[in-house]
Amino acid sequence: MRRVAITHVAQSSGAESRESLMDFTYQINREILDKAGLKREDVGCIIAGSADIFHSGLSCANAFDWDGIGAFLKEGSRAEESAMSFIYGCMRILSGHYDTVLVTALVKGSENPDNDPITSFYGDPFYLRPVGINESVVAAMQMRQYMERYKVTEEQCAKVAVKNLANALFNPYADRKRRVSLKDVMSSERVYDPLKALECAPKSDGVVSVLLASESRAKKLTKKPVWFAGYGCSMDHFNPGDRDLLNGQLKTAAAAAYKMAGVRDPKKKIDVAEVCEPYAFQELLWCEQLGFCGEGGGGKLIDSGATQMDGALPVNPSGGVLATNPYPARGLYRIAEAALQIKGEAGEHQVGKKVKTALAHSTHGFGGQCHSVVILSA
Amino acid sequence: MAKEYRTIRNDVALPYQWALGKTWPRFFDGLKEEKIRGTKCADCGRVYVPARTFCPVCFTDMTQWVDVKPEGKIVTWTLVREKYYGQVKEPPYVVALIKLDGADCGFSHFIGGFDLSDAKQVRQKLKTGAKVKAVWSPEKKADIHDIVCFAPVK
Amino acid sequence: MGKAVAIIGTGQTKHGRRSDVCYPDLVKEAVSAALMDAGITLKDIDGVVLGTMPSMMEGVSSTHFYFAEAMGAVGKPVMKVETCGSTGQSIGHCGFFWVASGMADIVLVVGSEKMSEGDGQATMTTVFDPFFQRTFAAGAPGVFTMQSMEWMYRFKIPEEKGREAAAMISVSNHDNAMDNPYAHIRTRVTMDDVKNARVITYPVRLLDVCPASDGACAVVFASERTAKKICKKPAWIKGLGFRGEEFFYGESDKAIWMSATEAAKEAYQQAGIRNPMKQLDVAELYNPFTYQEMIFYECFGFCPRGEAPDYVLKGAFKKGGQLPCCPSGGTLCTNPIGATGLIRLAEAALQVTGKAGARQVEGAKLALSHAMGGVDQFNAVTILGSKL
Amino acid sequence: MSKEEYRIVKGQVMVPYELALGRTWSEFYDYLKEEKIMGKKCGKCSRVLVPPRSFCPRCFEDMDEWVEVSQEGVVETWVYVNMPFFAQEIKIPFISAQIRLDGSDTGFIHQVAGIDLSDFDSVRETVKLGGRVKAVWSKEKKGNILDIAYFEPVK
Repeated sequence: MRRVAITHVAQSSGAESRESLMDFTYQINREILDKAGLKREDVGCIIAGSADIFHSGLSCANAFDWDGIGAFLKEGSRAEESAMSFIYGCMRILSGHYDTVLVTALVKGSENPDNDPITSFYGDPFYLRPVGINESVVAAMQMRQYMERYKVTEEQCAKVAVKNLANALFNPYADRKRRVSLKDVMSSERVYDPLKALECAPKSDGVVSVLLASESRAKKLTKKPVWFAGYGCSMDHFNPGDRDLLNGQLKTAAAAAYKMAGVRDPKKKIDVAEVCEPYAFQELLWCEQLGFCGEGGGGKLIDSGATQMDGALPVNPSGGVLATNPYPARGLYRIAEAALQIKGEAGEHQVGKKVKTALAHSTHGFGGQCHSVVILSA
Repeated sequence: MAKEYRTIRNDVALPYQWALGKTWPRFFDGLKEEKIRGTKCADCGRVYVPARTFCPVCFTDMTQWVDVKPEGKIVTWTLVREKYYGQVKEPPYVVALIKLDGADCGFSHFIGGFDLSDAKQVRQKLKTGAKVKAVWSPEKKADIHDIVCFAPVK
Repeated sequence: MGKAVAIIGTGQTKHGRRSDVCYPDLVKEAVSAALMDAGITLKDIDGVVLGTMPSMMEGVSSTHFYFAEAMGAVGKPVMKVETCGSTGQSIGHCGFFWVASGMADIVLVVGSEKMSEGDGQATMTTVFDPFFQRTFAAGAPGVFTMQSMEWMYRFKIPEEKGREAAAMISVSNHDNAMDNPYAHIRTRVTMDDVKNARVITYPVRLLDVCPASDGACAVVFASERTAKKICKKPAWIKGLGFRGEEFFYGESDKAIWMSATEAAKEAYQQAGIRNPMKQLDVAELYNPFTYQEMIFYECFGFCPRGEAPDYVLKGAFKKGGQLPCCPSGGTLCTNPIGATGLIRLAEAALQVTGKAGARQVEGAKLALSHAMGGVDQFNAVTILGSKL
Repeated sequence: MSKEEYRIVKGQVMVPYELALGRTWSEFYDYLKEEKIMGKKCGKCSRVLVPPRSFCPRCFEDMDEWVEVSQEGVVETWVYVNMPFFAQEIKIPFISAQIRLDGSDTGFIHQVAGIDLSDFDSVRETVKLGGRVKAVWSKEKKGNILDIAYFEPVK
């Protein structure tokens, strides 16, 4: 099999931008091409990651995206979620048809309504939407089950927000920058009881690009290629009532990714993880399902300090989605951050240990209906 | 202007007419008669509510109709206090997954019929596994709101 | 070119106004048909690709969630790929690359639309930017009329001649649809019917325009090894290309239409096609408007620029002509947008495998399929062949 | 069962967005207020783009040079719109046109008006492909594209 590497990464801040969406996109893709010393013409193919409903009311998102990503008269496509865009980019190179692919995900949350009304449109118009189902509602129901079934405490869930927002202070690209205490989180508004306001991700802007290259090309483009080692994705049932919300498809997605990457013991092998946690407790649940601890062990995991920036298995040193949530782009942000950790270029939020293998995770849909896991290696 | 830089409003408002297909009208007609109808899979034996045309697990057609009880147990719930654009109703309200007696999956609906203004009291009252039963709307339109909500059974 | 990939099965719904089914059930109808055609079950599928028009079309967003079961994707990896009207071809391309990458052996590709549930023209209007152009947008017909007028003016095509040729295209597409059991519009029309039909946007009349359809299509892609093992007559993917132009209408020349020209050029190069008119046996173009079909003939090198009407009037693209186009009745008679480009691909696969029934072009071995999207912004082409 | 008997549910979806214009487009609208149509010129390919961009989509380079283009131009193509659409902004019938303003290298989309639009045949006599049109300004400027009220045929 051919190999694919991430050679370069560029990302915008998650804070509100006053640029038009088109210019906002252009600036990041201009930056990544400059970093790589490439011209637009040199890139084999460009894949966008954007979702119509999160796209400022401009439908057929790729139409508006096309100029800013630099795809005029180029081969290209678009996937609706950015981890999917990344995988599609890898496929294009693995197929042998392309040596370089630019993958760009973009959104301006500041131009969109809140995420809750938007995600309510995931629901069918007959059963789920009319009874107020949206992503936060299902997450809150999932959290209650999680705490009851495994005796994980509200404080343990809240600690995730404390940790990730602290990490975000060292990430120049983070949106929500504010040191919060456990008390702050616990006393923040119970927006979807038991979910509290500081346990829910904000709505951010964000453009992020990664340049992918085949092995021979990557070695010419950079001294530190980050290799794509494994991938898994799995879709769950649509109706939350048809599933066990605590036993979804992340295990399946992770197993596929670990198998492809040859990871037998994720606890030992994974040096750092960027996990998609739009709701604080989800980081704990996802960590269990990624095999970082046993079933129901998420509470103890956060208590142990292992997932702190200087811990044995740092999770979300970037501050994660709780700090920065450019919804359809957040998956590619996780991948980009994981790549930066391997390159040793994460700056102030570079983790203490040496990173050889990193995991990036993305999820979207009610209660994590769809999960993607990507393994990167040095 | 609310923002300190120049913007334009871009409201997307569109009309729809969604087809219910062959299975769902029968389910909604059931609600009109204060019955909750599910379909049973001949292969795996699971009963699904709302009814479906095919089994989501086995991918085979379901033709057998089964009435389930208009009461069941709370699987999980949340008290919604957040306000947002286009919300289905004014907070506070409770959304829950309810396992109806005779069904093999969770059913999403509201829980109500008591004072929701105090979150602490709501938490004391609503426990996972607690029994609830359907409160029917006096006026029926053959849609999901024919059930107003589920109320705790004393 | 890398690993070979084949299409081993296709399935379509009966297209039209399908108020008899809810949206997920419509999708399942196509998926079940494709599985049966390929002789496989859901267990054999390694991944699923879905594409539709934007969420505004039917008012449910991110439908890969809603269709999880209908497309048999539970427990499987999913890709949601969308490029406006060219979605149907783009998801086919994704299916191709997924298998060609070696990360999957069999991939199911699903495209769907249920246009009767939304307002198609209003949805299309939201593709235009709200800064400069939406104010003047008149849905798809407005744009395609502007393009057709520009093209006729550029190449000095007399209005009468253009009208005559466009009418002939409408008549032959409608005739062809009579042979296609899945087609939405199945009525014969005469030249006079077309020429006297109600004006939509002059000179485009009602019978120059596609319908708004409900429908779904599913196509199964497989690796060379598997295709040879389980399929008697696979359709091999010989070449593919996708190109897009600038977003703002008017920035690039739509009478020459670089995206269409370059997408075909790319696909031809991969497929080793130098003389498309001679080498291709059949073409399934994405032709929502009769006049526009002629521009495609020119972009795809079927005839010199400005001469498409002459070729049409000679009958070059009719059934039995030099290069039969849209034997299925085309987009002009069936247009569930998210599925339409994939239907073109499925129809091309049926043609090169001799499975197209009454619409079969005798002995077809090499076929072109195509889709167009955005405000005349995107074009995608896939070439299929009967031989590896 | 006849088709009418199939049940449908009617509904509306309304999603509000608010978009940033960014610097380039804000300035373009400011110029419109002064009754100037400004484009941006690419330093590399020398094309002048109207509406302006902060970057050239083909060369993918920043565009810094503002250039005023003529308020007159040539009709490259047009369409007579006489069918109603949901949420249409302009009352039908209207003419949507692609106009190549003198001094620019792109087609500019706007409307042609200022003539009797009720009779299509007489419209065809007045509005011609390749014909010249010029901008007519709105008295009241709102900072949107209709600050140019319309383009009218040059006699």
